[in-house]
Amino acid sequence: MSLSVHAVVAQRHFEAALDMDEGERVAVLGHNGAGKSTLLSILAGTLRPDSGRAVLNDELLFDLDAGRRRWRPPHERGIALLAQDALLFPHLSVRDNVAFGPRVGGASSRQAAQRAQRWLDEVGVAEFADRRPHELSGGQAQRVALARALAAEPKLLLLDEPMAALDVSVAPILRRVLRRVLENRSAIIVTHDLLDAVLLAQRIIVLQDGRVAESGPTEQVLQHPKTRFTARIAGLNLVRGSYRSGCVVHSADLWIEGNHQAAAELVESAPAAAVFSPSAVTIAVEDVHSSARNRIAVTIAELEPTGQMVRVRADDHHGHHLSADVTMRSVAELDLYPGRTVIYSVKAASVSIYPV
Amino acid sequence: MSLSVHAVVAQRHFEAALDMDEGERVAVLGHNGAGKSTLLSILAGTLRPDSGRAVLNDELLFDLDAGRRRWRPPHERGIALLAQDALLFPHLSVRDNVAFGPRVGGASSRQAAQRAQRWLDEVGVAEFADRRPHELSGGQAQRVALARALAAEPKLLLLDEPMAALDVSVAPILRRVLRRVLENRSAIIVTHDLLDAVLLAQRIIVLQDGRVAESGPTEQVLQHPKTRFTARIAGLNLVRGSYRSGCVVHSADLWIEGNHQAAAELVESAPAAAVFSPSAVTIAVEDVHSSARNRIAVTIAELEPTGQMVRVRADDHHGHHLSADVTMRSVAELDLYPGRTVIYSVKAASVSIYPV
Amino acid sequence: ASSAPPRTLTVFAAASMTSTFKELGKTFEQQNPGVSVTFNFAGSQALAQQITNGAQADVFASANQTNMKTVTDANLASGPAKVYATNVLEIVVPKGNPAGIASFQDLAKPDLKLVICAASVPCGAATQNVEKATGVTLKPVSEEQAVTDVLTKVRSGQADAGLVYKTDVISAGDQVQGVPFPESSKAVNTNYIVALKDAPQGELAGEFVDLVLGDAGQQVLKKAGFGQPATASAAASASKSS
Amino acid sequence: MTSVQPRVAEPVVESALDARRSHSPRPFSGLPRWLYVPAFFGAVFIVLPIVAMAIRMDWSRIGEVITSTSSLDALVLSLKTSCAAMIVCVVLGVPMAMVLAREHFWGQEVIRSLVLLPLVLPPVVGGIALLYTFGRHGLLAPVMNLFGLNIAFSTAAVVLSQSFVAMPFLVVSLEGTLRTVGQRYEVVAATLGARPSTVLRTVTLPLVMPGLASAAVLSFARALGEFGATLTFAGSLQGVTRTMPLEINLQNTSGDPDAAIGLSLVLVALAVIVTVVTATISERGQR
Amino acid sequence: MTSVQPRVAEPVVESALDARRSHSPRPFSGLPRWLYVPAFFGAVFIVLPIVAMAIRMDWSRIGEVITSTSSLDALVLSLKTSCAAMIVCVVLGVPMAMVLAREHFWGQEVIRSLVLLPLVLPPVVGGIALLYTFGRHGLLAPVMNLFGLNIAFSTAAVVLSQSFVAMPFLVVSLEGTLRTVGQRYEVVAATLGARPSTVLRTVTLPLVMPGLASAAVLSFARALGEFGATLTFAGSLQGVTRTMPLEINLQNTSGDPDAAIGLSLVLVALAVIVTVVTATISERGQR
Ligand SMILES: Nc1ncnc2c1ncn2[C@@H]1O[C@H](COP(=O)(O)OP(=O)(O)OP(=O)(O)O)[C@@H](O)[C@H]1O
Ligand SMILES: Nc1ncnc2c1ncn2[C@@H]1O[C@H](COP(=O)(O)OP(=O)(O)OP(=O)(O)O)[C@@H](O)[C@H]1O
Ligand code: MOO
Ligand SMILES: [Mg+2]
Ligand SMILES: [Mg+2]
Repeated sequence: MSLSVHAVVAQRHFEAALDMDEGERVAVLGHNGAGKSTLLSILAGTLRPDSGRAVLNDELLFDLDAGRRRWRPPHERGIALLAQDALLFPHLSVRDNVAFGPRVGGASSRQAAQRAQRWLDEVGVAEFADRRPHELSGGQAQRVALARALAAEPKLLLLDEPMAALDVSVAPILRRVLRRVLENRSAIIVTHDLLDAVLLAQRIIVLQDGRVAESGPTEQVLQHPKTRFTARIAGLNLVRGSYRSGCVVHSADLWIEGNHQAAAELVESAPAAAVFSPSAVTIAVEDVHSSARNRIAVTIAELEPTGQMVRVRADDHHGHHLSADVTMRSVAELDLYPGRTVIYSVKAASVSIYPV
Repeated sequence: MSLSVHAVVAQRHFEAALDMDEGERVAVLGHNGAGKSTLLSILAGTLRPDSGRAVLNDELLFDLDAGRRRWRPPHERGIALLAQDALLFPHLSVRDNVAFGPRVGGASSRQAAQRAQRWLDEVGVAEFADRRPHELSGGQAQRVALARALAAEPKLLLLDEPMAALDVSVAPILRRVLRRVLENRSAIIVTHDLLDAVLLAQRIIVLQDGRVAESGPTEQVLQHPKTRFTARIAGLNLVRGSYRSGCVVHSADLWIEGNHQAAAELVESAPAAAVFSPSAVTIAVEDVHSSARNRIAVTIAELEPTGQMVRVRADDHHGHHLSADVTMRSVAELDLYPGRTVIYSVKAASVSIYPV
Repeated sequence: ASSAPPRTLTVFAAASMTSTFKELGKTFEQQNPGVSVTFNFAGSQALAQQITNGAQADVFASANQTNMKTVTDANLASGPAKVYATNVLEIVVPKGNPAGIASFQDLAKPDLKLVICAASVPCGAATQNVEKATGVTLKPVSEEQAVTDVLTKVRSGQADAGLVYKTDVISAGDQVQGVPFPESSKAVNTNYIVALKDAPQGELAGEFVDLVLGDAGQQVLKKAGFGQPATASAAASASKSS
Repeated sequence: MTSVQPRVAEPVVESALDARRSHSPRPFSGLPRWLYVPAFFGAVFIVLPIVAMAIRMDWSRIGEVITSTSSLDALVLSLKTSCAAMIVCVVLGVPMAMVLAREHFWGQEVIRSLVLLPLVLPPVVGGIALLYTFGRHGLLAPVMNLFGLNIAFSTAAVVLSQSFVAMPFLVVSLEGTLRTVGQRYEVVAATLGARPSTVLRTVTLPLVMPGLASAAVLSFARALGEFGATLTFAGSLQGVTRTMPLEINLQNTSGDPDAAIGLSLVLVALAVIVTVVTATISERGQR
Repeated sequence: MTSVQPRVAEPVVESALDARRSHSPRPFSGLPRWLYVPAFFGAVFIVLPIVAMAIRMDWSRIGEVITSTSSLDALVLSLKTSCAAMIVCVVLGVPMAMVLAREHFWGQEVIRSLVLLPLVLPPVVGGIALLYTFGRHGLLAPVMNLFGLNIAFSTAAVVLSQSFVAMPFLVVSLEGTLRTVGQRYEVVAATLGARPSTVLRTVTLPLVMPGLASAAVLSFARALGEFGATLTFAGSLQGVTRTMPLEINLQNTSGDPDAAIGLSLVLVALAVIVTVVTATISERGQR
């Protein structure tokens, strides 16, 4: 186990624990005020909890349990924090911002500049190296901030809603960069966006009123949400497999065609996952030819009314629980009942494919 | 014509004009920094443009053209502004906040309290009347701010991303309240969310670099976007008709079943509209029975490749241009070409219905 | 005991008159029931400036002629000013005389922390006169703006010696010691008093001036170390250590 | 610091301030620890002289010193005039602070510097300047004579002197508060139909009240300590113009340093109490 | 205001400031117009005395007054000591401001009030207090004698006096800047691995530099104007301890008010220039 933390901040009604493996990425979801930023502050060392203990890679971060008062200050933790605002140092050039971590880590100014250059290349903003932060757009600034955090070579990277302040049109670029650079890196990502959680993290924890309401592998939490909050934001369908020319192939009789933003990232035969929303699933009782490229035979497990709609949970006989949202009328007209085998059809346009 | 404004703010590269009718609701879309808030500030009177002229209901707001310097201060304009932050006066109770407008408008304190009560009821936060603003959640505060703005009985209501700061789970409630209270009221709504534009406004203007890049009735702008920005955010399909038990009926052979949040708002036989995204449309060459409740026969007008996907634009013979996004492969396999007649099928779960 | 309305006599007097005039003020109040005397003690120059700028005062007692002239020249006096006392310089040293000062010449000792008045204020002018008369050049560490500042620095032990008026040494009591020197007679300072023209209490002002010039006043002044107006030089030579 | 039990490999750093545990979570301060050394010496440099004065005081005489007629007269006069000066500062200074904080006009920086001048001017010079303005032969003398006003060397002159030196304190401090609070609430109030005067009364003033209170107290405290300008412009007449600082100076130079120290300590105590109380109140108000 | 042509029904209000057109769009100020009346009188109250002094000046003598040996000595001494005092204030005051702005400790309000005391203490009292601390028989005399230090009547005493009264200006003003700038950049730097000293040097100080510069200038200006404490603690010897304010007071009390006014105006000009220049620079720096 690589990170283990529990902490109490009485004044903010915060009392949560988290364990996480080396190289693992955890998404933290929760309402406003649930304590997401508080958790990150505690880990970064910018907030000192009333009690608790945290260990990162066998190094004690703090131990405030039972009257002990051991405390490692933020700069000795190797934990970098990227927040909603890029917070680039306004008095330094973009390059010097990124070189900051290496410099204070003891690198020579040449080494630091080289490392800065590498990370600027990595996140795709090398051309702005000589600019001042105020000359960057929000998305560019956020990518520079990411390069700066990575250049410090943190053992753990904390991301606090890194895309919340960005334009709808800019967020996807950063998401793609994040996907690439977070690979095999320990990171905690606070987000309001379930897609980020699915795309960027292997595990999800849901905070509610300062407590961990739910925690587990992304798929499990999304498919078996225990709390109402998770249930409302969750409900995405997820199929893992290997990538083959535009499809995620799980087995000979389960392959899902989809749609991916940057084809370059997907490598033939490499592991990949397909995600789609229950409302994108059309249920048919017989297999027909249509532009809906994915047709999956499933057995209905459960019908759950959700307001106007009914959520149909079904088993695809390959270990997936796939949901579909349909109207009451459809349930009646198609005569859907648990145990019946039907065809889920999903348009490729509604499926996101990404490497895992 | 009820509002007519043109204004230039050289320093911000802003130069835009807008006309709007009494009781009309206009949505303003645009990138960060496009000048949306600048436009609202000019109308509210909190920013004085370098030149320009504005008239609201035959009353001159300002006339700074050709050396004239006529200027009506904010408090004499009857234009209220609701921003992203609720900005409730922290030293006043919720009730006194809402009573503020009536009070300064000359109402007695009893009258003002009554009007405050009415609007608090209207937006559904009457139970918090005696609280202090800091005791409210974001969504509650925003509703109180709305009540406060409405209680001032403005001739024109300006909304600057009223839902941007809200939790995903709270925004729909406010959206519903807004839909109800904005009815027959002149309002300008700045938003990043196309759904808000469609649900709340009859007209859209798109600002780009301080200039009006596009303007017109919502449907027209969405279906024939002239700029790339509009094209990317637009592309929603829209069918108007009258409401009949869960469907929008356009004519005997075009009716669309959908899904609406608050059934109470929809009245049998009243005008309604159905909105759905092109990616929710499945194309079939023959009509089949499935849970996709809406099947519309259309004639393909145009095939436009958009990256990986192809946007199929088609004519439904009832005056609608309906789009569908499908993969290249589907186009090939189904043999789609302009002039061919196909079936668009859309799940009711993917269609939003709302009164117009 | 008097049925007359209470009256207030305002006296502007040089700072060096603080203790004597306070005593005379009490005497005056006893002699004139219903009258209270208030004082504005400050440097004569400041007082003269205040009077010419419109301060409401009945009596002005200046520590030198120059400042009295400022007031009389401005035509603010009710008549000619009169000399009511003279004053001579004396060396002042902290209690115990740690630097062992015995004569004016001792003030030129190296490393001695000596404070005197700046040449442009009256006591400084007097100091310069003595320097000229004795041929001793003083090397002060500070040239203060007022005689009281000199006294304060000596009393607090910051300075080893200072030059102040004899009366200041006496009024400072046992916190300091005086070292008289014969050359002080070379620089006698004359104090003038006058009732002011626009005095709100013109009648009382004259009576107060009379009190100061009269026997009772002169008695108090003499006790404080001032010289008598008529016999100024005699008073100077008669000064004794306190 | 004694019961540290190393349970994992690496050593951990212990903060210098660890001994104290507070209930609310301690936020990041991030100050290098050596910084406390000059900070400590700085505090000592300021506080020690006041302590030294207290030590030097002959405390057995404190009662007598404080209750003598001249001391009491001076104390009462000081309190009265400082209150009056505070009111003058509020009446004239609040509008100035608002204009400086909210308006943008050419030469604003120069005006602000001029308004700040009394802060850096030797008070004696301030007194001379006031004399040349409001004195018998001053610039405004013709106007003032018309109304039969003669304020030099009256209690009014004390109030003017104190207001002159204390004004910048109020303006600077309130301008800061106004800028911090910002205009957003004022904008909202205006768009709700409130006239500027109404906005001022119902929104701006209530919002800046804590800041205004502490700015007013600061100006009161500065007025309480005013010496040079008062001496020059108002003179030193017991009960009329001789405020505490003048009384202290008089006692000090006329041979009763103990009395001077005693009164100084009274002044120090007054200033500390007033500022601490206001700071506490305004801090609480901001929560 | 003359060419208003009513084109629509209702009358429109014309702002008092309309005559001036600036290039950048005018933001909302929302001040009631009557507010300009007290603000104007406030500004007049502060500025008029300085104007009066300038009017009263016999300008034909200005050259002679300024270039006399004693004036030049005083000017040079004032500039030297004020610079030194500014450095002392920066060295001790910056750490104090940081601790007050960034730390949260019990009794902080009291410490802050104490540090602010010289702001409100009559400078003469400050001088007395310094005397009792650093004087020949002061609290620290035993320590100082040990090192052979004797600062009474020396230029060092002037610097101490000036530092004492100027320190709070630096601390208060810099603390405000530090709070405004906030800790967010410092936190980021720390999480990137920067030690507190490094954060201070590479992040905090560069960020607050404009504020620090103007705080330093403020303390310089206050030191320049220091009178009472210097007089009491350091004495008054031409070229050694007689700074400009002492020279001005001496000229004034020894019958050459013209010279006093001339020198006062030099001081005023110095203070205005220095503060305006710094304000302009720091404003530009913030853009
Ligand atoms: N500086 C602070 N002082 C006191 N309480 C705070 C502070 N910051 C946050 N809180 C409180 O702590 C709780 C958790 O806040 P936190 O910022 O961790 O929430 P969050 O989950 O990050 O919310 P968001 O989605 O709005 O960022 C909230 O109740 C909040 O009001
Ligand atoms: N106070 C200001 N001073 C100078 N320029 C400003 C100011 N506020 C905004 N601008 C500039 O004016 C332009 C328009 O800004 P505006 O705030 O109107 O954009 P917006 O469309 O509301 O953006 P957003 O979606 O981020 O709210 C931008 O280039 C912005 O940088
Ligand atoms: O500097 Mo002053 O003249 O003692 O108030
Ligand atoms: Mg947060
Ligand atoms: Mg905006």
